[in-house]
Amino acid sequence: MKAVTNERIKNITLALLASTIGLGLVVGLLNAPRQPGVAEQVLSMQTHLKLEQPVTAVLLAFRGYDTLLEIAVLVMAVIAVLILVPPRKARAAAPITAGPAPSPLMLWLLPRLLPVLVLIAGYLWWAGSSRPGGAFQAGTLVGAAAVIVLLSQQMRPPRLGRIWRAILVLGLLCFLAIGLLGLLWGQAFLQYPDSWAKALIMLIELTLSLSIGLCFMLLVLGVPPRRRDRFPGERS
Amino acid sequence: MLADVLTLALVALGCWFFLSGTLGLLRFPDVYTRLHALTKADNLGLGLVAFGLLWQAPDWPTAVKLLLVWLLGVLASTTAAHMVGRAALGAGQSAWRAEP
Amino acid sequence: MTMFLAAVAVFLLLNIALGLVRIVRGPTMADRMLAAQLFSSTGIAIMLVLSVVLAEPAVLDVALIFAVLAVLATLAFTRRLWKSTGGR
Amino acid sequence: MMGVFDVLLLVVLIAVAVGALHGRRLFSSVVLFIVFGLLMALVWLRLHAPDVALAEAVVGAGISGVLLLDALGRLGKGEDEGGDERAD
Amino acid sequence: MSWGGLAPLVILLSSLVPALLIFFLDESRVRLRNGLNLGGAVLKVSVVGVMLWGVYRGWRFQLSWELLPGVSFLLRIDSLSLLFMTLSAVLWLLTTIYAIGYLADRPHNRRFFGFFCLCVAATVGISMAGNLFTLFIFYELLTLSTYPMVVHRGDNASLRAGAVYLAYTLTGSMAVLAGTVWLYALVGPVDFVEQGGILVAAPEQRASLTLILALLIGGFSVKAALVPLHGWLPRAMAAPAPVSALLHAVAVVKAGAFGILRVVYDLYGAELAHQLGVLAVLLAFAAATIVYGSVRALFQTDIKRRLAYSTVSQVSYILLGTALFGSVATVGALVHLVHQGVMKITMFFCAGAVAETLGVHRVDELDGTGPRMPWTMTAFTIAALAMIGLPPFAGFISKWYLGVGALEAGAAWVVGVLLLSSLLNAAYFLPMLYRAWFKAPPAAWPQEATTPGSWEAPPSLVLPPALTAFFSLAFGVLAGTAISPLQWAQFIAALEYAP
Amino acid sequence: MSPALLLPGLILPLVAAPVSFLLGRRALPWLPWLVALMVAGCLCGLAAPLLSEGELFLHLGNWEPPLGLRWRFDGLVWGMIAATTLVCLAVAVYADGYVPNRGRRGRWLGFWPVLFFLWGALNSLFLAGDIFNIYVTLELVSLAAVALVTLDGRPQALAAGMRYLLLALVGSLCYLLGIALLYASFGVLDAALLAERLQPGMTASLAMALLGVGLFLKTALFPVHGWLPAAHGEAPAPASALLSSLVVMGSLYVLLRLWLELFGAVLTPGLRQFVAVLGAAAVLWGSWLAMCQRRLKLVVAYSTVAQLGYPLLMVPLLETSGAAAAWSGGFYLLLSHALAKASMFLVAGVLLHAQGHDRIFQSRGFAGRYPMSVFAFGLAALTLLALPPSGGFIGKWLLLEASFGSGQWWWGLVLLLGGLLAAGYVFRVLVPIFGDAGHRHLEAVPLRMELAALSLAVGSVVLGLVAGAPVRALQAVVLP
Repeated sequence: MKAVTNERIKNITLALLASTIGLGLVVGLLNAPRQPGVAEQVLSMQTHLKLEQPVTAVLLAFRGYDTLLEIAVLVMAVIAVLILVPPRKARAAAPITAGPAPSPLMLWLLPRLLPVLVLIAGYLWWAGSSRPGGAFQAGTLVGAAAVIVLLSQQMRPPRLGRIWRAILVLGLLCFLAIGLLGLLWGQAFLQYPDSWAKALIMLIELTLSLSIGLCFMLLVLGVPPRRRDRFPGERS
Repeated sequence: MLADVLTLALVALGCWFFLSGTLGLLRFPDVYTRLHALTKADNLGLGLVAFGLLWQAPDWPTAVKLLLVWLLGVLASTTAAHMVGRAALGAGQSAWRAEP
Repeated sequence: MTMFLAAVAVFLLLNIALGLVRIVRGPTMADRMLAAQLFSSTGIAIMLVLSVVLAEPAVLDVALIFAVLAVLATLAFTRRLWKSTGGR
Repeated sequence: MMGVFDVLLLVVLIAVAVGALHGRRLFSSVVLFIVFGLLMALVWLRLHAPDVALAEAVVGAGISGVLLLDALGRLGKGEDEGGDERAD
Repeated sequence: MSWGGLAPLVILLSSLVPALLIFFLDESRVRLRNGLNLGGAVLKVSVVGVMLWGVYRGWRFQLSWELLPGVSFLLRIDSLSLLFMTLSAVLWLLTTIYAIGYLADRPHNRRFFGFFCLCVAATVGISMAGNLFTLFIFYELLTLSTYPMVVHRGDNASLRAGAVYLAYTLTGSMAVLAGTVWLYALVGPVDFVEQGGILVAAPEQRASLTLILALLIGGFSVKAALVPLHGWLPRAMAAPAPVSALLHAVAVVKAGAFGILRVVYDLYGAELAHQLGVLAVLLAFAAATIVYGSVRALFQTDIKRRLAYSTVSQVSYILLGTALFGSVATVGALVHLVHQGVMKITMFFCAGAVAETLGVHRVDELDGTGPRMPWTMTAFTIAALAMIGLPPFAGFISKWYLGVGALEAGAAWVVGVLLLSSLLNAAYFLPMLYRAWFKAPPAAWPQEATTPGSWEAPPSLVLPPALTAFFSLAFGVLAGTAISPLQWAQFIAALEYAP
Repeated sequence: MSPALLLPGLILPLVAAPVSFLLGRRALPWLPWLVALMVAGCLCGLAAPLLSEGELFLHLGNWEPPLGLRWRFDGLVWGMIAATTLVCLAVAVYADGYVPNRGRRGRWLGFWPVLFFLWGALNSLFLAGDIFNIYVTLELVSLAAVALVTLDGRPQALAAGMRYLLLALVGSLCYLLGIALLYASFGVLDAALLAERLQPGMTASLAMALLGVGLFLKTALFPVHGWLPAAHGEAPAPASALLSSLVVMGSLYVLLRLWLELFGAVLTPGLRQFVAVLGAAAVLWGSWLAMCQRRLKLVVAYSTVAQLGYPLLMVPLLETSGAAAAWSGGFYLLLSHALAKASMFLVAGVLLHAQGHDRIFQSRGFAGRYPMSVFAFGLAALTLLALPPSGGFIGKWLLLEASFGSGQWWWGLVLLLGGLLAAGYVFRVLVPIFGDAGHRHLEAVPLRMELAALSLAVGSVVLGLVAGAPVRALQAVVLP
């Protein structure tokens, strides 16, 4: 009984706190002085890059380093999951085997749905340079496709061998490598040579899509089991 | 002009199907009947809306996309309905019968 | 025309609001999943309408993605959740 | 008319959010959360942010719903407390 | 770096390096350890000898290292440094010899001797410190390095004593630190120079300067065991005898007293310190401590505790001399710094030897120890007589100068305090001597360690007290000669009070 | 070639993280050394230009702010990165010898990628000149930190990690709201530009409060310190060392820099006193709690709570004549604390490794068997006690000087009292471990673990011995 009361008090306190912050934000924003943002500048500079889509220009060029770190966050999250859920536990917890036979309709649909999914993902990747879309959306779609396959086919996720691990970090490494190459070409870190800018950005986006897709797949499905209960890369 | 009339008519019809689907979902007594109301309604509803809007499409890629959306919607909805129904059956949920 | 389509969007949204009752009342998980399925279709329809109203082609991409992924939640539901609980 | 749409959208959005937070049944909350993703995508579209709407679509429809359903399955909880089969 | 800068470094390293080596040496390497220890001690004494000669010839020894903008680590040798440094270097050598004999075949010697060396490094560092900042650094090092020695035995009494010791000394250190930083913030970096480094005291700074002086003296008084800050000293008797010797005679209490000397004479200058009025308070406390310590000593039955309270009383003679404004009193204070060291260390050596050989710990067990251990008890007797202040021993010289200085400073009542204290000294030392020499020995000693045939403690326990007893006598008899501590003290006092 | 082009070398650990993930065990012996050497090389190369120019900037991708991001590099950043590098290298060397809960080696291999991510994220955090970029780096740091807490998978560790994750997320959210508010009002995210444009007022105050709450949470400053002891105490020792020295240092650095550089005008004298009161409360309360603990790791963790309070004391002093001393003193304390605290946690790990638990009153004889570790602990403790000749002493001296020099002597009292309390809990630990071992069995510990702990402790003392140049470099930073 007392615990319930405490819980309620806690809830009320939290609610009060949240509403205070919310109210404060409203008041703050109402009183906020307005100064022009950088939108105009973005629009004026992006033509330089031959990227018609301002969001992509911001994400991959102007604030590319932010994006790079976000990818690192994603990879870090997957590693955290690998640490948190050791493969043996994941296997025990994942109710993948057994169960009723899958619906024949689904079995008919999925092989036909997958190419569409991949096609749409590719479209989003390609669209990124000229209209809304880009690596993140495409990658997530790839991840979703993988999840669909694994769920419907009663498959376990692939063993996280060297190739899969390489794909997982491919986007990050590629981004870093291109960033550092910019340095070698006598320009700044993360700077793309003018004529190559679009191609390089597309390349980065492609690798990022793959990595993001794999990341999301792993985050959703937990950890793929390996032959032995070991962290990837360990040799005894 | 004809296009606009077509759009108006088809979309309005689509709306009607959506409404009936929703009402069916609310009013029908068990999973299987609701399934029936729902999928019929929203496949048709979505299809009619998509076809209605087809006449407003500025270029052919947009039109293709509209059709693709409808196609995928139908497939997804149908498969999902089948899966849910199968699962409900597999789980042994009894069907509703009219009271004698 | 825009006015009409906007009204259609409002109407469809009202449909969703109405359908929320089913999610609240259940009674089984399948019912709730069905309601979600309906919302997904309705939402896609709203997006199609909006793509014309807002004259923004990218809206169709969003609708496309919802359409292609609509099956995913149901799939997860039947493959992972329903089975593990025996439908209860 | 779009003003009505916006207001309605916000009302439904808040209702869904409150429902998801305060629902007694975990499963209803999950379903409401999926619906919330859909509505949120609509909000982004209305705010002329198709990029964010796209991201919301892929994450909301593709990832988070499956994630939550899967988690629920692993918890072994489906129709939790009070799920009456024949309520109506 | 010139040769002049190298010498202070060598002095410091001659105990720091052995300390570090000993820590990482295996416990069983007894001979190497002792060799390192003695080697360091001998090296230090010889370098000090060279320095004495050098300073006499007018060489300058200085080493400075800027640690912070405006704050330097400064080692500098002046006449006052040399006085304290010579004392600690010589007594360290003797204590080392004594400790090696005393602690042979006991556990944890590696740790003991390591910290022992560190402790001496800190002490010579204090003597060489050229400014308050440096003094504080070594003062803290001393606190830390003596703690493990106080708790060396590891029993509950030692641990409790250690906790009390830390609580007292760290609090004192914090007071010193506060005073130091405040002074730096107020007047900037000041080095120690004769007649005081703070040249001008603006009127609005006087209040702050008074408070700073009070903080500094208060902080240093903790180690100098001024009543009411003396509580740690009697408790610290739980430590082994060489540690007591070190605490009481060479390092800790002396460091406190030396700190006060430095602050009063070389930082503020006697005149400014006198004007600020802090010295009058110090004088009152010192006088009270002298009487209080003696009275408490009178009622102790344990030998070491009696000696401890005697230290409380005797160290305050130094503070008394410092608190009196006048060159004669200063001479008394300075010379007592040395005299008290040699006298008190003798007594602790002897007490330790008696306890070690015969198991005698209490005053009433001393009966007949004189004939049983004649060398030891002769040394003890000489030191006790010197403590009482009988001519021609060293103690008499100190008391004489203090008394004259008091009269010169116009504080005649201090002479009364001195006389009272001497009477009390006699009252608690003479019965011990009487018991030792004129009472019949008991049938069996409490815990006789040696074989019945041997008549004395081992040579390493006898030689050091014999030497220090000799010093106690010689410093009194030869006070007029050029090399006596008295001459040295007069030389320093002349510098401090030069017009 | 501009010297600023060496700056990207400082985030090489971000490259090493995926590489170590790919290579696994085979990378362990050489990768940390290689990365540390390269970072150190860049730091050396940057030292001379830094001394001559004072501040270096690098525009990432060659885009000028407000459009692009830029890095700022000054003496303070140099020091932070140097300390981070030292700690990370030592911990990497140490961790190779440290195997917790035998049989869980597989999970343990995840440590190295996390270490490199943390390392790179911190370096990036110190360099960042853009408040959103700081947010992203903070996220990476927090995520890595949570992974470190849960590394050995015990239920208590998982619970502590979950709590930490939630609070870190709340903190991030507050921070994000704060910068959203700032961006909405002033239209820039670059810290230097923002400092020019920012006008005191309702918005600025609210943003400051939000940033403050978020970073207080992440740093575990009083009164929101509750999560820290559990998280740092339950993590495996090398992880605790990273968490307690670097992770909290990172967010405290951001807090101080952002607050002081952006909101100098918003921070009224009364508010500044209030912040310092919180710092003082952290010092006193944290030290007191440290004195009440029975496990070594908890003692050390609570002492972190206490030590993090000191740098806050600089806030009111920056408005006085002692500004330079307070600034350099606070940050010097933070730097030396990082080295010392890491060393102490590493020693705690040696203790755990040797006897299987870290209850301090059942640790007799540890000193006899592991003198080098105990020596390291003692050296590191000097910084906590602020005794000479440690880096902590120098930092405290400077803060004391500022406090007495400016007439705000009460902060000086807090500093002194904090030192005394620290002596209380340090000696409470040291006394039992010097006791006699009896016939207790102690496991052998790889030498490299002891050496790693010792080298960090020596580092914290060296900071005290060669304080002149670093302090001058810190004071050369343009004061807010």
